[in-house]
Amino acid sequence: MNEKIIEVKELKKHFKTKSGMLHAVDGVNFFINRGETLGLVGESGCGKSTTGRVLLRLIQANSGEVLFHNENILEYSKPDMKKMRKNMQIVFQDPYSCLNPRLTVSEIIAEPLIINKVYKTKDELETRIDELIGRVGLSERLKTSYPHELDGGRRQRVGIARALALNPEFLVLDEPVSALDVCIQAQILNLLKDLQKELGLTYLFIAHNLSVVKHISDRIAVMYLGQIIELTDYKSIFKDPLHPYTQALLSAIPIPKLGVQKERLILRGDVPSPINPAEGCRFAGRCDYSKQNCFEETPKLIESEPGRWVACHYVRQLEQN
Amino acid sequence: MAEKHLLEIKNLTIHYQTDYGTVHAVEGFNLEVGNGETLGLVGETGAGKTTTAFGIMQLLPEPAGKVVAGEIYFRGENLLGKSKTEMKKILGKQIAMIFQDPMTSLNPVMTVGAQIEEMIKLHEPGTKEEIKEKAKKMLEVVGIPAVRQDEYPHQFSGGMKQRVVIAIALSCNPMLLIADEPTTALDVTIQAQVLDLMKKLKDDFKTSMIMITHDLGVVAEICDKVAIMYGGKVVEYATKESLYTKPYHPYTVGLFNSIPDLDSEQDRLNVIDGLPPDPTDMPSGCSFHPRCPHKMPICSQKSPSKVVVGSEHHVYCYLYEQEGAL
Amino acid sequence: MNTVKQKKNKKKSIWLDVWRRLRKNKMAVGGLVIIILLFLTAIFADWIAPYSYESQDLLNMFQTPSFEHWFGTDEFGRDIFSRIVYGSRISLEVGFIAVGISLIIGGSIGAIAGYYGGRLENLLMRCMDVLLAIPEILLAIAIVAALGPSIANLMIAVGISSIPGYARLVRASVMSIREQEFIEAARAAGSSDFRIIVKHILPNCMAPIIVQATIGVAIAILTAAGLSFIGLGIQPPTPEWGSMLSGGRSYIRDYPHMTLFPGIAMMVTILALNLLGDGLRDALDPKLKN
Amino acid sequence: MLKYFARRILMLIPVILGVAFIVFFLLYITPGDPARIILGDQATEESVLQLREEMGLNDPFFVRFGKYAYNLVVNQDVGKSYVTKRPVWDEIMTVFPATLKLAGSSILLALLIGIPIGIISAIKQYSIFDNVTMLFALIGISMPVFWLGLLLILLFSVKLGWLPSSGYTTLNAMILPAVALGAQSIAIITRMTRSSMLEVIRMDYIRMARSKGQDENKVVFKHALGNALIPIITIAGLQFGRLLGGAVLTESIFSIPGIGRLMVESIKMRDFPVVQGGVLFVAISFSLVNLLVDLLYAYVDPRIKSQYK
Repeated sequence: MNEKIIEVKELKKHFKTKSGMLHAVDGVNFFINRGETLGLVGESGCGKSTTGRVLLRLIQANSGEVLFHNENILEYSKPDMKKMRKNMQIVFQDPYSCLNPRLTVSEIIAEPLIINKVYKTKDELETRIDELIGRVGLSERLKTSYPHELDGGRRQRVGIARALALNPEFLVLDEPVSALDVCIQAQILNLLKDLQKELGLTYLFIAHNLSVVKHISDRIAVMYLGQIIELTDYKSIFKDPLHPYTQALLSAIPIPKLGVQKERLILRGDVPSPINPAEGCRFAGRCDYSKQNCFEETPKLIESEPGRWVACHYVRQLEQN
Repeated sequence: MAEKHLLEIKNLTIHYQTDYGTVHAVEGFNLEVGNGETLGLVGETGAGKTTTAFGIMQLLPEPAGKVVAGEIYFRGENLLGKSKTEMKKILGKQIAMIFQDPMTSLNPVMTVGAQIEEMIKLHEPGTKEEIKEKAKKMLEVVGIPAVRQDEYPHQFSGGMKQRVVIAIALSCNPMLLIADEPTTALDVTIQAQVLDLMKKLKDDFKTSMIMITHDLGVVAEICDKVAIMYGGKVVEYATKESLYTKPYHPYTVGLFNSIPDLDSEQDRLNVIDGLPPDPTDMPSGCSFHPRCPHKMPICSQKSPSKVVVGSEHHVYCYLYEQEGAL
Repeated sequence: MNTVKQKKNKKKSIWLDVWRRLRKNKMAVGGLVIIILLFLTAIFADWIAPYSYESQDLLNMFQTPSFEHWFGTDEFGRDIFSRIVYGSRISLEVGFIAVGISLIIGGSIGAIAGYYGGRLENLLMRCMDVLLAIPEILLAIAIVAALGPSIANLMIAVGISSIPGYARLVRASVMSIREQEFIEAARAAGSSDFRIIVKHILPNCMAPIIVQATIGVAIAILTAAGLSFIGLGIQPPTPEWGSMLSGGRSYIRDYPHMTLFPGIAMMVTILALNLLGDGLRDALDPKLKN
Repeated sequence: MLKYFARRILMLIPVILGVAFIVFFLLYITPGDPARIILGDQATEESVLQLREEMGLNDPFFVRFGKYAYNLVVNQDVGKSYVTKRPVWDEIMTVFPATLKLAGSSILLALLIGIPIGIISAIKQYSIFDNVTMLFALIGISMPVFWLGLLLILLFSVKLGWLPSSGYTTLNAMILPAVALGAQSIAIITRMTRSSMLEVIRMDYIRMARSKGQDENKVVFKHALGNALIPIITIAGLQFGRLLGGAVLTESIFSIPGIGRLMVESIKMRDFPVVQGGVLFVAISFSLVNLLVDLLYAYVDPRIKSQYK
């Protein structure tokens, strides 16, 4: 049952900028089992979206491995990769820029099918498009509409239908609901969950907010400045977060209930720049518990308790300075 | 009687003229804000929250946006009857505003110090040194070292920019602060910083506040009263305690259900079906009726009137009209 | 009711949408009508013009406008109206073909530079910078001087001189589209570069290019007429508005009609193109869509 | 910042060499034998051949260009006129003041008229003033320089006799050419100012300034104009370059001995060194104006300033 569909090892992506090397993804490791959802959470600029894109080779990685069914796809040739792409697709964040404004809904959904020459006849193609449109809960009359005639939620459904067209096993969901209103957000989250159950999909769900991934993830990875600092099953991370950053992230969520306002952990300052980051724990500068060696030695992501991975020198022994 | 509230809005109606027809952004909007109170104005995109704020400030985009009907009483005086010159004295000094996107609400070619000083100079004139001192003090109040006053907005991060905007808004000690989604554009941890700061400052400055937001969590954190807005109207109004204990309006209930609960296990979220109404083509009667699970025939015919369901808690919904009659 | 409306609009394309918005703009429609009329004039010049453009009538020199000669005659007694009618052929030809040349060459350079980026882009754009450093009309003068005065050379000269402008425009729009997520979606589906450029990038770059090309035709007509005016463009007796102006210049004190009418013809043409260009810009502007 | 501009000036060198190459190539393929031009029609075939040899005209193209480029870069020498035998540089310097005066007064006119009118048009968008202004601006753009010049002469010199139809030395004489040449720039700058202001006026920080209770005039001039200036400066810089080149036609109409007329006459007489030097000179001036524009950016926009490192 616990078959690893995708495994990422020491993945790195650095961008050259005017002011130095931007360490967008800096040695990331994780795996996702079949039918599982891994939530990847972090604030803007932490490298979570880059991770998703490097995984699909939309951006070329600098080093590391991406194993899909135990084969490193980063070493695939172009034609091999094209075949492989059918198995892994992506849903984007921005419901406005993710659809070509010059194509109709059915043309957009047909694109991947046409590119990969899946169907020989037009009828087969049409049947498949109709099926997809129904699957994501769009009404058939929208087939000939253009994206600008649809609202954000419907556009996102079109994006999901396009991603599903090739029957992928694995989907990267890059903040698919963060641009939507609360009610629409809930509709799309439910849809994604239903699709996963029906089609046996595996998800990497990227989000900037823990509360969104809670509902849909089996395990959650928290990213900070290009590195994963905690990776745990979704229950533990909410009940008993281990890394001080996770604790702060969790406590920052405003809770819509009375009398639950606990003591807030307010972080000092802003997220430091990912350009030429200093040695040591990336979070040390904002951490209330940091000690001398936090600034000198980068903590590794280790399994501190069964199934719970943390990158902190002082797991379970945090004392305020 | 009007003196009882700092701000009292009656039957406010604001329309926009566009190529696609008249947008009924705000329609028969009623609201009161008491002295020292913080009111959360909650609704989805397009519910008319921001338009209401601009309506109060009389900053609607001209000539498209117009207040078609209604009154806005601020300290007992109708703002809509004020001349432009009179309004200028009220804006900034008595009513100040914080905008949603800190990236665009500061002038990129002026130093942040100059932008704070501008506000002080307008309403609390003094010598150059006094004004400068005051601006420095305001920067420190919001947690920015005063030495940064000569820097330009692009040298600040998003959270810092929003702090500057808060410093500007509070620099003349306004009686009413309208904050339009002040934390939406920020990251979660920065959002917590800014919310924390606002909570502290509104007490220090004893300012009344209208907190426009779509996040019921933010409301729980900072507000005393809540108004839920849907389709340009307030559909439910209550104290925070009353609303979070028992929401009445089906829309409010749906809104609460759409939020993932961090403490409990749930497989599916209970969602409100359908989409918010098209503001150029509002449904008749109660604008929520096409999505309402408790729809009755009358809902599509006539707008519901106010039903008092508790002390300081009222709702506009036919479900409770009979209860009230009983 | 809504569904009925939706079905009726079934085959509605983006361009129909643009046309609907353009139609609302009276000025732009006016421009379009003038341009269509000009085209008809150019095509049917043989039927429209009452006289031949080169037949001289030395008995009727310098005639002021009259019933026989609507716009009067010139220093050789040639009918000015007929010459203007035939002149529309040259102007439209030069304008559209010159823009075609610069659009095809400049557009390809811009699209390649914008899509591939890197060193290739650097090289191409530095070349464009060199061309841009020479003011358009000077470059056109130098080219036409080198190639010799003829209609074809005039088109080439005007066309080449405006290549860098189109290259920059196309590059900028390609670069902005390239960053959009739907391009990544196409790539994720295994789409080839060629398909991405043709199917996804170019159709979305069309708006600014169409606008620029419309206004570019006006600029090309102006530049070509300017060259002819200083004697480097089309040579007599071919009727060209610029050289007609130049010819009438010496007689401006006594026979201003010789400069008035060709000038009006030129201005109306260019005004019409600019009106249409402005109208298209508004109609194509995606900002107004929502 | 100084370093940035030093680098920019160095980067001009390849551009100038590129321009030199293009013009050199164009003149290379232009029909006409320089030796024959210098010696005149009466010269013998022999002496022409001899001169060709002396001038290196028989060398391959790249050798000739190499020599030219070497002289240009190392000695800053662009040769002598075939016709007057004077150094090209002197020829250009004699006529350049007239062109500079003409282009300068045109751009000044364009800025002084275009910016204020553009601002008013933007503030009163869709008013009668705005509509009339925009119509005139469109006509201004569509007006061929040479036709407008002729019309101005017809009206103000021939019919009314108010202003001279040629010359450039007196202020009176400058009015017509400056207006003719500047009309299009006025129209373009007016339109640019208007659209740029309209764009800026929609921004949040303008609303923010209003929400402070700031005076509307101050909102427009202090907050909006400061931000709207960037595209206006850009277009003004481009216009100035266009005016330097566009002066060709105006100078011809108003008989002003400027660089444009010099070039046209040199082309007609096949005086290649002058054409070559003239184009180079205009290209250098244009590039320097663009550099100046970039300097101005830093002055009006702190964001751009921080990039100049």
